[in-house]
Amino acid sequence: GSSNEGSNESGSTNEGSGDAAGEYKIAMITDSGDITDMSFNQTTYEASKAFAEANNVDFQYYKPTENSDEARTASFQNAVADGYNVIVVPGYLFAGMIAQVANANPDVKIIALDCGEGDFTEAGMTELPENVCSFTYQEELAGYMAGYAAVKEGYTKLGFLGGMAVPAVIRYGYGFVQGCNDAAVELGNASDVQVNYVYGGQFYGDDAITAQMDTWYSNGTEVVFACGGGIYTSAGEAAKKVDGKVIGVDVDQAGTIDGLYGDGVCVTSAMKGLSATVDATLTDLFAGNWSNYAGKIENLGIVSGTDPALNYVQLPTETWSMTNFTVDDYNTLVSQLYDGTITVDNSIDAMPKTEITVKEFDNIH
Amino acid sequence: MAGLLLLIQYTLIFSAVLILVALGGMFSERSGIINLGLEGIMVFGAMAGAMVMVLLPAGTPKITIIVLTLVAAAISGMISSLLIAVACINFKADQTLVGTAVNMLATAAATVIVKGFNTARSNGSDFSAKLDYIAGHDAFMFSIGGLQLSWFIVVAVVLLVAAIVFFYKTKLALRIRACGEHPQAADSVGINVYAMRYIGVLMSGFLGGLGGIIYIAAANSTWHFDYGVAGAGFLALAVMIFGQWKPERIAWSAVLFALFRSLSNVYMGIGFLHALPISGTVYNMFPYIVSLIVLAFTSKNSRAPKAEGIPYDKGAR
Amino acid sequence: MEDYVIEMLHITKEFPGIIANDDITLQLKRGEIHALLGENGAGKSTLMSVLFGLYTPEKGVIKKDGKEVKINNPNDATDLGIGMVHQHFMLVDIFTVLDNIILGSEPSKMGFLTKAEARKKVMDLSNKYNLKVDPDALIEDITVGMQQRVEILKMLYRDNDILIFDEPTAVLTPQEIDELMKIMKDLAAEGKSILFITHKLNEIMEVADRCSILRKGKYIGTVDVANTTKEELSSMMVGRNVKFAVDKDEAKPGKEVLKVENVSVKSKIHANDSVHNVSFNVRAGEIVCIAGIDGNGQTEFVGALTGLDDISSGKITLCGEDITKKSIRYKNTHGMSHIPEDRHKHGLVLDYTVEENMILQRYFEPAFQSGGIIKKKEMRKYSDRLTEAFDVRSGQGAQSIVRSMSGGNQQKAIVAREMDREHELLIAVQPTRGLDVGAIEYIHKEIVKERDNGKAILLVSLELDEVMNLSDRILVMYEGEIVGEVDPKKTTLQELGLYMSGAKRDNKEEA
Amino acid sequence: MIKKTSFFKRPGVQTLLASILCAILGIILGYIILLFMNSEHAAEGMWAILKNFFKFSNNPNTLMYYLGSTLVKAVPVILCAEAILFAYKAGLFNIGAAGQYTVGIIACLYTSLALGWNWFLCLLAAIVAGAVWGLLAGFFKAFFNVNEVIAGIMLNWIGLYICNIVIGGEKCMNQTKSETFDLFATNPSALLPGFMKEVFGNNQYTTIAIPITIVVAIIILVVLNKTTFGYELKATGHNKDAAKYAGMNAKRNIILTLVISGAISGMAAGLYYLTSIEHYQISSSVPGMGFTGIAVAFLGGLHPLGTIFAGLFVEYITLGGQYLNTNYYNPQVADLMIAIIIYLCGFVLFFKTLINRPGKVKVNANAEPEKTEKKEV
Ligand SMILES: Nc1ncnc2c1ncn2[C@@H]1O[C@H](COP(=O)(O)OP(=O)(O)OP(=O)(O)O)[C@@H](O)[C@H]1O
Ligand SMILES: Nc1ncnc2c1ncn2[C@@H]1O[C@H](COP(=O)(O)OP(=O)(O)OP(=O)(O)O)[C@@H](O)[C@H]1O
Ligand SMILES: [Mg+2]
Ligand SMILES: [Mg+2]
Repeated sequence: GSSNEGSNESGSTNEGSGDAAGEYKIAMITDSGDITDMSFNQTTYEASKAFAEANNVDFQYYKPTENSDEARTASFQNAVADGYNVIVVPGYLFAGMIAQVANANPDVKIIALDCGEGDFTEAGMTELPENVCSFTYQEELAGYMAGYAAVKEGYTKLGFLGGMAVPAVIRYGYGFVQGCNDAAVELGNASDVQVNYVYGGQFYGDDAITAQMDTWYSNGTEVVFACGGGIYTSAGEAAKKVDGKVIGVDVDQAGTIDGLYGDGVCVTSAMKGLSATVDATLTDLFAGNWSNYAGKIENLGIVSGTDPALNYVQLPTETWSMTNFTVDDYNTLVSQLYDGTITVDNSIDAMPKTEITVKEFDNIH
Repeated sequence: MAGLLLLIQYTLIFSAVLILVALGGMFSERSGIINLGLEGIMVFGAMAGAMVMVLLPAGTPKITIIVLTLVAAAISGMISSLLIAVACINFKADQTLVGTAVNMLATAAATVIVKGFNTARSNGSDFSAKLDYIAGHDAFMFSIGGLQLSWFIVVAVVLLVAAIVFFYKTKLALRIRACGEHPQAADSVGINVYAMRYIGVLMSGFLGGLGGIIYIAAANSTWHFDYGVAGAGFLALAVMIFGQWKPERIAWSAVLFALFRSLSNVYMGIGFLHALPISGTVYNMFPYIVSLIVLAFTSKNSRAPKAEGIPYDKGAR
Repeated sequence: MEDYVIEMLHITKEFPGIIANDDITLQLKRGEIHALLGENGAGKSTLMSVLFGLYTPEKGVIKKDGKEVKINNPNDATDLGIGMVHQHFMLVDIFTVLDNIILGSEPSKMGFLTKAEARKKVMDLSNKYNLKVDPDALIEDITVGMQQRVEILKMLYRDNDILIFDEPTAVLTPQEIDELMKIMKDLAAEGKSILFITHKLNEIMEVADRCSILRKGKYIGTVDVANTTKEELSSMMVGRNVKFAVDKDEAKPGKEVLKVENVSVKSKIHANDSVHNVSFNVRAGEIVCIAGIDGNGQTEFVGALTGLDDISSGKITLCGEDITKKSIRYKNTHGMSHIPEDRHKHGLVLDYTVEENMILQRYFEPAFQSGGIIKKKEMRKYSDRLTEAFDVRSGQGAQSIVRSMSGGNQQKAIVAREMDREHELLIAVQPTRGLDVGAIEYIHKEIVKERDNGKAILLVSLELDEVMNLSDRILVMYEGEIVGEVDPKKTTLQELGLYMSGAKRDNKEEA
Repeated sequence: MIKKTSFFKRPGVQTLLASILCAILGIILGYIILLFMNSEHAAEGMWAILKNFFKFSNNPNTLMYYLGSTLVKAVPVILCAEAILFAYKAGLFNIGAAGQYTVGIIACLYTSLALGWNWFLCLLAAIVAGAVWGLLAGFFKAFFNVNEVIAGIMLNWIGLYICNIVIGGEKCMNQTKSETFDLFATNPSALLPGFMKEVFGNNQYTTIAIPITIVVAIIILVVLNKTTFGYELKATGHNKDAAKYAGMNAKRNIILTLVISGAISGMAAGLYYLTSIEHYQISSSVPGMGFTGIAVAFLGGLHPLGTIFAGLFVEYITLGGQYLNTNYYNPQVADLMIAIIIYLCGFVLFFKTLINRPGKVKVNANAEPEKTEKKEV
């Protein structure tokens, strides 16, 4: 397919022109999930929508009929036919779609989140065209910080409950394991620390996952890193019955989780700055600075060793609840990660080697 | 030990669900209507029950929450079962088709309705197909020793006893059963076959709706309605056949099935089971394999209600 | 003015495309047994269904005790004291006798059944009218005769005094028929009024006071049975004279066609054999009949013979060839034709057309297919030829769906098919069950013609008239064994009855 | 044959009219739902769904591309419906089509991804797998008298769990993406040969699956109506005992019917997944294809060719949902509409009698109740 409907409207626009807001229309396409997945679809949706409203431009999201490149491409064509010329797409799944449509629609800007170089290469694209940019995150760092903090706080029986085993989730998970390990080694209690590790196979909780969490908590697990969309509900429910703890993901989930399962259930959250990225990129685009991004893949992680709030991966300091591991300790950790004193492996092929015990379970679904 | 307690706890919960839904299926089939739409009825019941729990203001007394939730689920189940009753009884539609259609309809409708419900409630900020009802969920919980129980289980037991008494001792049940076996005979002694079949289907709606709310609320405090009830209705159907369309046997079969189902979820917490090289998926498969094999040995003399599946036509002989 | 309990005046009931009852008037006197006679499809059942509230007539009125009444459903009928024993029993198989009797009028307190009082009432009735039943037996476990007693008790339990019997004797054994006749007389003597549908003129002659005749939906007339003859009744019914005795010459038996040696069949219900050690033969050009009371192993024996059921031991030889272990298909194509006992269950695919049913065992023959494709033209031609030859009547000829045909015509279609097929042996089981005299006469004639053409015929029948009239040799089956062989010309009904009831048996083997 | 009956009295025409009526009613109900949700934009929304890919009408290439995609996606639904229809004609309700479809997925994906076979063998594997699953149901039915609906439901779930285990393994599934590998990258030889790609705007997914589906439908039509085999199957379907009496091998026919039905369902999976248009993901519910197939078969008037159109229609509406403006409606409304249409399929028979008014249908004229064919669950 080589349709290019939107070009009629955006054809005359070039990036430098001043008042761009009137000529851009923003659309977002969801990946396999819905815009209510409490994960990257939802964050992307909310960020894009907020930006569009603030700038008074048209916005709409598109939901592909299936989880396939073909359907995502169809949604793209559909959006373009509706006149949208800025398309925000969250998730590595979109690499295939971008490979199919980017070159044929040079006037449509595509902002991809979570699509890494590997994803593009796999989709047969060695170089990104000018109208595409992509951002990936060093989730492993966020996971690392959470794991490190939890073990330093004094937890020895931990758990990781991933959603589906997709790259971002795996990075969080392996980072978490590495963080736990490093902290335990530092504390000298590596032989006591144990991490249960499982993927739920879906991005929402249900009774089977809750049951699994029940067995964990009842067998001594103290805190579970619930990493994937709405899957925290299963961890939260099980935690609540035995006064267990939960670690949130992506955004500061303290409010949500504590609100549902009781104060203090949420220990911390491994955050990544998805919505900041969307907002910043769109702002730059509207300001005529697309060239900063054109054709680039940015791997976002720690950009400041001194002010953690500027980083794209972080723990929330505003709702800090840990006592043994303080905000100061956190700041130190960040600076060590920044300056390279601590390195975190970002590969997702195999479980990192550790001194602590990592017990892997079969996927629940 | 903890694992064993969990096993008991989950077995009880699933048994409660399966008993109620399978009993529902039983009454419907005993009246002559095959009800493959149990899955859909469960979704509708669950949706209404969950909505009530969401809507009740904080501080509502537990007993009020419990009663209203159950009533809503039961009524919603009954209303949705009318979809089956009208099509199959009045319009003589193919019962297998209608049941399947109701299942599809339920998930699609629940998604759209819950989305609408959330959107309206949140003034457009939340349009998910998910409901959180943790306060409601808590209202049902109580524990004895280390065992967490819920009023749902009590309700299921009470209804089971009631169903057994009803089934064997009442005039109405005798009439319903006659309609599932030989509607012409029932008609010839002045029994209104349509009415009996309506009652049978409505009872399946009542019990299926309750089963639905128990399914989602006994072990969860959040539910995503776009995912339906993941085959629980079909499992109940298997339980019903396994139980030979008799309430007391259905109860035993339900416990058996629930045990396997729970094993698939908590076997990792039970040392020796976890040591076995069997994955959760295999435990999931177990009830289906077992029932297939048991059916193979029992079906030769299995007695499904004779007239089930056949629309009743007064004129025909 | 006569004392009529029920008057059906100028009743007209239409079904799409047919007037089943056309201006029919029927008056029932108090305490009489009133027979209703007519060919298949004459409208008898319809008329009774109108009286019982199952159908609403387009025209006409019904009066009870001289007062006009509206009967819209069986409840109304019950309230008026009208009860009906249906042609096909209306009993729930898996219920007990007691549950069946009380169904619809259950005694109860607050919805809960109170069976004790019901049981007492039923047992009282059972004793009073000598209707022996076991109240706790399941319907599926009891004999047809007892089921009928249950049906009668159902009416009595509801205090009905107008009783309708729709073909009650079609499924009964001679002894049971006698018993029923006696019960009906007793009931009439009690003051109850009875409407009695039957195709058997003997029965009318025996019990009925008056008889109304219908033909093709129209009322022909009512006669006092005392002043009439079977011949008169039958000519009123079909519009011509009917012969009751079958015209046939002496049999000229030829070579042995069927030989059965020591055949036994295991019972599906109990431990004993349902057929035990049966041996006999049938030769070309003779009609051998297996007589006996229903349930003595005839069905099982025929099942084993034709291959529908398993045989446990013994040997069956057809035209010199051992066919014991052969498939049904093999038997079908090697000289065996079979008019089955149950035409709906085995004989026909009711949703197929006439032509499709005509080739049921032959569709694979080169005459009807080539390369797996059915030759529709050949099929049509063949069907047209058979329906013409055997006078099978149906709405749309070869293309009529068999389900829509009358029982008689369905049976004729089967007879046509089985007789036309290449065969040496014809097994005819209850070939005239439920048919009117015209149809019976016709089928009997065809069977005799078969014999005269040198075919071997094995007839299995419960009707003693048929047995005596048609067969050249009679074998009596009792509890799965052949207990005697008699010559119909030298025996009496009484002797046959003794054999059938097990009171008498030949000791061939021992001798 | 001389035409005896008027055009509107012919059963085929009546079935067609009934199906169309059912579809139209579904669309009207869908419209009412849209009105409920957002009355202002309802007409626009309905129009978007109906207009569908004709939205691209000023770009014929794209238009044809999405026509092609719709055809590709309709293939499995149509074939599942054909499978169900075939069994239905033989008196068997193959609700197990969903499971047969699932094992078809296992076979074609395992052979293509793990074993690297070519498309023909992979397709064959899918067909065989579906057939085996059908055989199991048939076996239980024929030898143990287990109702095929129940056996089917059990086998559906067993198939699903096996699929999750086998296809979820490392050989087929990209463990870091939780979906199966792409055939274009891993094993292009397993991709079905293309079919008129140029006509369909260079749609890389339009393959011989499309013509094969039509051929299968025609074969089913011929087999059922013209052959001795079809005659036998239908006879067995209508009356098992009469078929036995006639010397037909009832057990063999039951098994054969379900084997063929299963093979078609398995083929449906093969013809879909071997285009690589979609990748398999672990699922906790049985694929809906087999269930939609039931409805499509009924909507198609239980006619092999009618089923093709019904399948296209259902797929058309399903895909139409994505054209709704999400600012006013959520796209799931289309699913709801489809579900309603499917539900209405139950009324097709009634609509047919409605159209047929004066000449009432003859039901069970001579049959005693216990002799009527029936399905028990
Ligand atoms: N439910 C019905 N719908 C349509 N036509 C019917 C129906 N019942 C009966 N008929 C028609 O009415 C006519 C009379 O049928 P009815 O059953 O009263 O005959 P009958 O005298 O009882 O015959 P038989 O001796 O065979 O029992 C039949 O020819 C038939 O065509
Ligand atoms: N629903 C119906 N629609 C049309 N015709 C019917 C219907 N029910 C019965 N009939 C017709 O009524 C007539 C008599 O029916 P009935 O069942 O009494 O047949 P029968 O000859 O007595 O057969 P059997 O001896 O097997 O009972 C037949 O012609 C039959 O076709
Ligand atoms: Mg009659
Ligand atoms: Mg009759």
